[in-house]
Amino acid sequence: MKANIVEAIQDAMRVALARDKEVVVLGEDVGRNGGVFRATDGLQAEFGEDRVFDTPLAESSIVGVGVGLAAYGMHPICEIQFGGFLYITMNQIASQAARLRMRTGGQMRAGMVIRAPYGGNVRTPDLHSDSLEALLAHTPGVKVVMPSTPYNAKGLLLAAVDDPDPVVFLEPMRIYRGLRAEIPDGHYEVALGEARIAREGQDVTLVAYGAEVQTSLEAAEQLSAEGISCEVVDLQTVSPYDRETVLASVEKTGRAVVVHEAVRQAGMGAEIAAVIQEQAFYSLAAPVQRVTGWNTPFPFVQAEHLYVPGAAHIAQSVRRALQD
Amino acid sequence: MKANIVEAIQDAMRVALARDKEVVVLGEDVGRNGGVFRATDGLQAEFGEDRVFDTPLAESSIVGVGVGLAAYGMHPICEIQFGGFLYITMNQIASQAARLRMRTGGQMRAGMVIRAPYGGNVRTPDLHSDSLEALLAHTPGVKVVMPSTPYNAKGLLLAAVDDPDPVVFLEPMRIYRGLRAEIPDGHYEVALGEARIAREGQDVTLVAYGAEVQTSLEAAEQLSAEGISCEVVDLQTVSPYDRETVLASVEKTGRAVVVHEAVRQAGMGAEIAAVIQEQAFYSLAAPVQRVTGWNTPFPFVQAEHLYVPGAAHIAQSVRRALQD
Amino acid sequence: MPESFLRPPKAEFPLVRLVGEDGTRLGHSPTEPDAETQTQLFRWMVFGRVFDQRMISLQRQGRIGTIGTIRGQEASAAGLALAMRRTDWLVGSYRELLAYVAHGVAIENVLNLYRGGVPGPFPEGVGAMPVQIVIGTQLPHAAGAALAAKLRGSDDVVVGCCGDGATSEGDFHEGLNFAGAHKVPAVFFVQNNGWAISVPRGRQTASETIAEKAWGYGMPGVLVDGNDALAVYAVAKEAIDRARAGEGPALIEALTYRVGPHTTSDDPRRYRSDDEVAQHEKDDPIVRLRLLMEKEGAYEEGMQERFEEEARAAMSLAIERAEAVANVTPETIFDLTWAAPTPSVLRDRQRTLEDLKEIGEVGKE
Amino acid sequence: MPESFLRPPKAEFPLVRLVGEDGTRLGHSPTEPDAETQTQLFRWMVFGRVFDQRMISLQRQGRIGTIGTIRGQEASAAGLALAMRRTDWLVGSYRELLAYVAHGVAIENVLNLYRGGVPGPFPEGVGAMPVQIVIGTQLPHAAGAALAAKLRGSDDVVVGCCGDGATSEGDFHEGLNFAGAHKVPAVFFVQNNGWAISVPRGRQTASETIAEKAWGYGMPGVLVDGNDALAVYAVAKEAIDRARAGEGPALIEALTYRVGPHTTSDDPRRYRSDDEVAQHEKDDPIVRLRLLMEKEGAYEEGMQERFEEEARAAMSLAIERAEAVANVTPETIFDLTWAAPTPSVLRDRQRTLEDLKEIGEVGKE
Ligand SMILES: Cc1ncc(C[n+]2csc(CCOP(=O)(O)OP(=O)(O)O)c2C)c(N)n1
Ligand SMILES: Cc1ncc(C[n+]2csc(CCOP(=O)(O)OP(=O)(O)O)c2C)c(N)n1
Ligand SMILES: [Mg+2]
Ligand SMILES: [Mg+2]
Repeated sequence: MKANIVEAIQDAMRVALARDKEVVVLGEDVGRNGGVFRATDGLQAEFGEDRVFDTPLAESSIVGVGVGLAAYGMHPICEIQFGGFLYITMNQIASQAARLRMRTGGQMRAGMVIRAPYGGNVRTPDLHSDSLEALLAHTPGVKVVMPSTPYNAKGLLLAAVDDPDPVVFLEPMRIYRGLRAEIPDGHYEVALGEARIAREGQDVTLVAYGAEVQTSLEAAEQLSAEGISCEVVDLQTVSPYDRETVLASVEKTGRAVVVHEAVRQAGMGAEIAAVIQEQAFYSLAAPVQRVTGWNTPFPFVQAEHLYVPGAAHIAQSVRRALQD
Repeated sequence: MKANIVEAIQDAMRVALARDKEVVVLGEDVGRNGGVFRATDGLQAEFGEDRVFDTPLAESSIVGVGVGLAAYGMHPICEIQFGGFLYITMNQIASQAARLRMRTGGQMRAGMVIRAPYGGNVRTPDLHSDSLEALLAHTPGVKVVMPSTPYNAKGLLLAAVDDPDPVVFLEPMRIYRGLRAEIPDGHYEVALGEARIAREGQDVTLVAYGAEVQTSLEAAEQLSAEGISCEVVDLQTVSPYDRETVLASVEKTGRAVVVHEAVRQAGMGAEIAAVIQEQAFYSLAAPVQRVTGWNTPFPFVQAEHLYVPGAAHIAQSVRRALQD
Repeated sequence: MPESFLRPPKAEFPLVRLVGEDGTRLGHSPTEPDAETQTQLFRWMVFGRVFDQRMISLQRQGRIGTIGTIRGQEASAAGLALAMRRTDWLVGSYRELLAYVAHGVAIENVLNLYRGGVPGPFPEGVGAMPVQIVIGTQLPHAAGAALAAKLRGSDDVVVGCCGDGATSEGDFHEGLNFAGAHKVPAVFFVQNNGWAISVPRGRQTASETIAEKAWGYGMPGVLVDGNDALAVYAVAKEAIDRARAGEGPALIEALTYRVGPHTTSDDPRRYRSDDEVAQHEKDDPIVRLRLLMEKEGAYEEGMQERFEEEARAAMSLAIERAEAVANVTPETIFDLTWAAPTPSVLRDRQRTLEDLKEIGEVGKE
Repeated sequence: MPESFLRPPKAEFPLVRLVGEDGTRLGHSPTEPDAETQTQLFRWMVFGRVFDQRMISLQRQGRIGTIGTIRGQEASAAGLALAMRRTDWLVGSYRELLAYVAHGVAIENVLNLYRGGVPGPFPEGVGAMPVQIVIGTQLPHAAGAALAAKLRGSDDVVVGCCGDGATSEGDFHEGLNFAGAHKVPAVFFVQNNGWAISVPRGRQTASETIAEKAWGYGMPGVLVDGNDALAVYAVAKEAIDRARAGEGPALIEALTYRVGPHTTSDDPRRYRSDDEVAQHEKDDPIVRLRLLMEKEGAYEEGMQERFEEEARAAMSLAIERAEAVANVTPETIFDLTWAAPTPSVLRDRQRTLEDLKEIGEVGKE
């Protein structure tokens, strides 16, 4: 079937609900309304109110109830309406979901998926555009997955639902509908923890995830006209991420640029740069560059196009990496 | 006067309460009980229940009420009983305190201090030992200060109270009482945003903050017996931190080891390593090493002494940095 | 021993009304608006209707972002705002835009916000916190600001507003519980408009009314007809006066209905019937007040048209002014992040701006 | 019109009691414990007293970490636990250790936890979630587990426990509100022991009782004498049976008193008078039940001593077993972090372990 990312996600949930009766979908407006982005459209009608249901407007309990459901053996898919509201759920995610297994000596697990759209350049109100993956990447015990295409969106979500660990699944709002591609019908999985090479290249490695993979590919295309060959690594799983694929690429190219739209300081770009210089120091011909949001909160809409890395921002850093 | 860290903090609050009537102290058990670590001991008796008061057991509102107090022009010092509970307050800190100024175009500010003890090796229960500074360092708009001695504890806290921005002040529980030193009476400030050289050295730069500054000094002392000369940089303010002092030291020594007890992935060590390799790449003789907690949640007490970096962990990485 | 130990809920909250749906006077109250205030109530409600239409059409034209609609809720907003003193603090959300403007916040301020820019400053002397987008989060702020007023010996009252859905959030609980425990001069005002986007009030909480949640915080509650501007004003006035007198907080549930979509991005037909909406549309709070005023001889010929005209003019002027400036640059964002930037911050700012300049994106919009 | 629109709180919750402080029978109930259960209640309460003393002395000897005390609260814990079925889920905190053990969790499990190690697994068939340390956080879990039981068609009931202080947390609100809105088979059991560390109940919330908070969630509430084991059992039984029958959740406030310090690190003299404590010490729930049993001929000579002996033996055995193993290694921590580690995780684990081995710290304690 042909699908955009949000349709691929919807299809993944449909498949998951159909193949495993322990899967339930819960969140604000996920029922009758089908989610504010229509990600759960039609699911309640198809699977009933016991499988797909609205919760009260209370994010901490959306995750907390999910932990209880999971502890009892079900596999909830919780929707948080916008990624910025994950702040409210940090305690339930970090102190509870991520540690239930530890706390019970392995007897229980909080196998659950927490879905949320994230990211800017969509002209949304306050706190609707934040990218909070680094907070979660600093929270071992919870996996963080960020798809970039319809194919991996569906396959990663199905893998997340099958995973016994809690997974935060951050969906690139900006390209929810932009990309349309052929995806397999029915069940398939894209393994968690594995990066993919989204484009092969020789001169520099671009490491990205989520919507910025597409932006990086754009930049790579532009740069190829200048004779610069970029390899684009799509992490897919942001935590725990596939260090080996990143390192192998950098060992080949000798240069790296990490791209994300989250705040720069203590973001994933820092982590990846730190690991590259630690483990591929002698392969590096130039310092690892970071192309990221600024060290400011996500800005007012009038400035967001400057904050969220575009192809021009990325190309600038690639050229810089090549100058050194 | 002679004081340990917790007494220095108490003295700072006493001075702050005395010199500015807009300062109030609030939190769980801060009144009659004087705080579970006695940090507020005697303050309610001295300044009255209007200035120093207990709140209901509800951390989100401790910060949220603080935001309201600050918006109205007061300067609250909020206590969160243990650093791990900052998870509960992430939304009020990150989406509210850190952005009040932005959201009002500069008309209002959330000038407030949020104090919390942090850190391990104190045999505390679940979630009492976590170091969450990286989450806050990824949250521009809020400053993060972590003292390491009685002198800077008092001076930094007084500077934090005078600062118009919200400041999270994380206190090193492990050395609350261990270190005793002479501190000035009355009011003085240690400027926010400035690192200090805790020990001068030539061969390698150790970057640390909070309790790990003391551990780093211990390691430096041990290593000096082996003829290795370590410079120890104490960040004091973890966000926004003093990059210039860190870079100047690394440019001198050519090698760096960053130390913290928080989780490694996407921690401050990553940020500092990323900046060093970005901005001092050609001065670096070896990759920047990180000595940190593991990529696991803070462990059960039986393993915490292995998780929290000790002098031996640090010395190991220093030797490694020198081998390269 | 009783047959059962468990005491089922039985708090009864009658609906307070002063005016019936057909404009009939049902009662009087010492706190009801005087004649001049009644006219102002009508005027602001009319303004609200015009404001709503205008904002929706600005959104359709792409001149502002997604906007919540307020049609049907004008009496709640105006009744509340006019019961407040200018220095009292309004701490509300996107659904209280009419209350913000009626309380004294400039229309441009609101427009700037929805244009994705820096909201202008609140006029001198107008008590308010910024329009909150994160549901429920403002209620602890309201408790805190009220505590500050009390500690400073001011007699300002703080009004914390939210919707029915917001009552489910932890911060609703923590804000009200703090306010009760510290007996602060706050009034909590819930516009129960029947829906939280697509979730009906009945599925949000099992309590029969929202008003009765007050008791769990040791404060009085009241359920008022939110389409009856006189009743909303009277009830809000009583609660505010009481808080001002140091008698502590109260919770008001204003029962109203959101006639329009949740926001301009919402399609309410997905979750509710046209019939339900039509039913509620009949009870237009503006019509209700006008009918009363007509019956009581307080309505002057052409009043509504005059107020509409005035509202349109005010909106046009504000739009013109707001659109004359795109007020955000990257510098703004850096400068609003920190009140006291450190040297590292300033270097970081400079580098980022230089990078932006290099790729020629500064100023481009 | 009434003189005031505001309706002040007036929910009245009589204190449910079956036995007076002097052991006098005050009433009967169809849900009260039968003779055998009454003996078991007494036995577990005696166990609780021994457990408490033993844990405190282990802590003093440095053999376990900081521990909360339960003296004075034995009737609440035992009454609740015995009213539950083994497969019902207990979702509680550090103050419910006696309830956990009485419900079927092994003493070693609890000891391991306080020894800073991995708690052992819950025995097969015992419904429970781990002892929660983060106040209030377990209540949404209780709502979720109860929803799972309902969705799966099991007739298990989930009991979510917390203290009076915990009722202020946002998660208390969200957990109970969810449970009410989704009518799940959950019972919420609040041990109101008068204090949240140093904060008295009266400063925690302005509501007169905690029981009445139930109404805000559309569920019944009940206030029971938490030192009356028979009453606690009877009330809990009714609420649990009702939830099991599909009639939805309820909230129980058990009014008791923490006679000892909050934990072994606490010095209660800083915040409350010896007089207050002495007053409450007089109402010993173990004595109360024993007096009743003596009056009603249910007490057998030497029973208490026998139960004490048995409790001491059980504690000694458990301590011996627990202390035979220091069950945490760094490997444990890595292996418990992820159920499905990725290759990067495994490499990371290996490197960290090698680093530790190099400095010779593995296994050293
Ligand atoms: C914390 C948070 N969660 C979710 C949202 C998305 N959201 C915006 S409005 C809304 C419904 C609010 O309902 P209600 O409180 O009844 O207010 P109303 O919009 O009806 O006035 C939701 C879920 C949000 N803005 N903040
Ligand atoms: C979220 C959180 N905040 C604070 C604490 C520290 N703390 C532990 S027990 C306690 C008081 C709890 O009081 P209450 O709920 O009445 O239970 P009790 O201890 O009296 O049984 C506090 C503040 C904690 N463990 N978790
Ligand atoms: Mg609503
Ligand atoms: Mg208590």
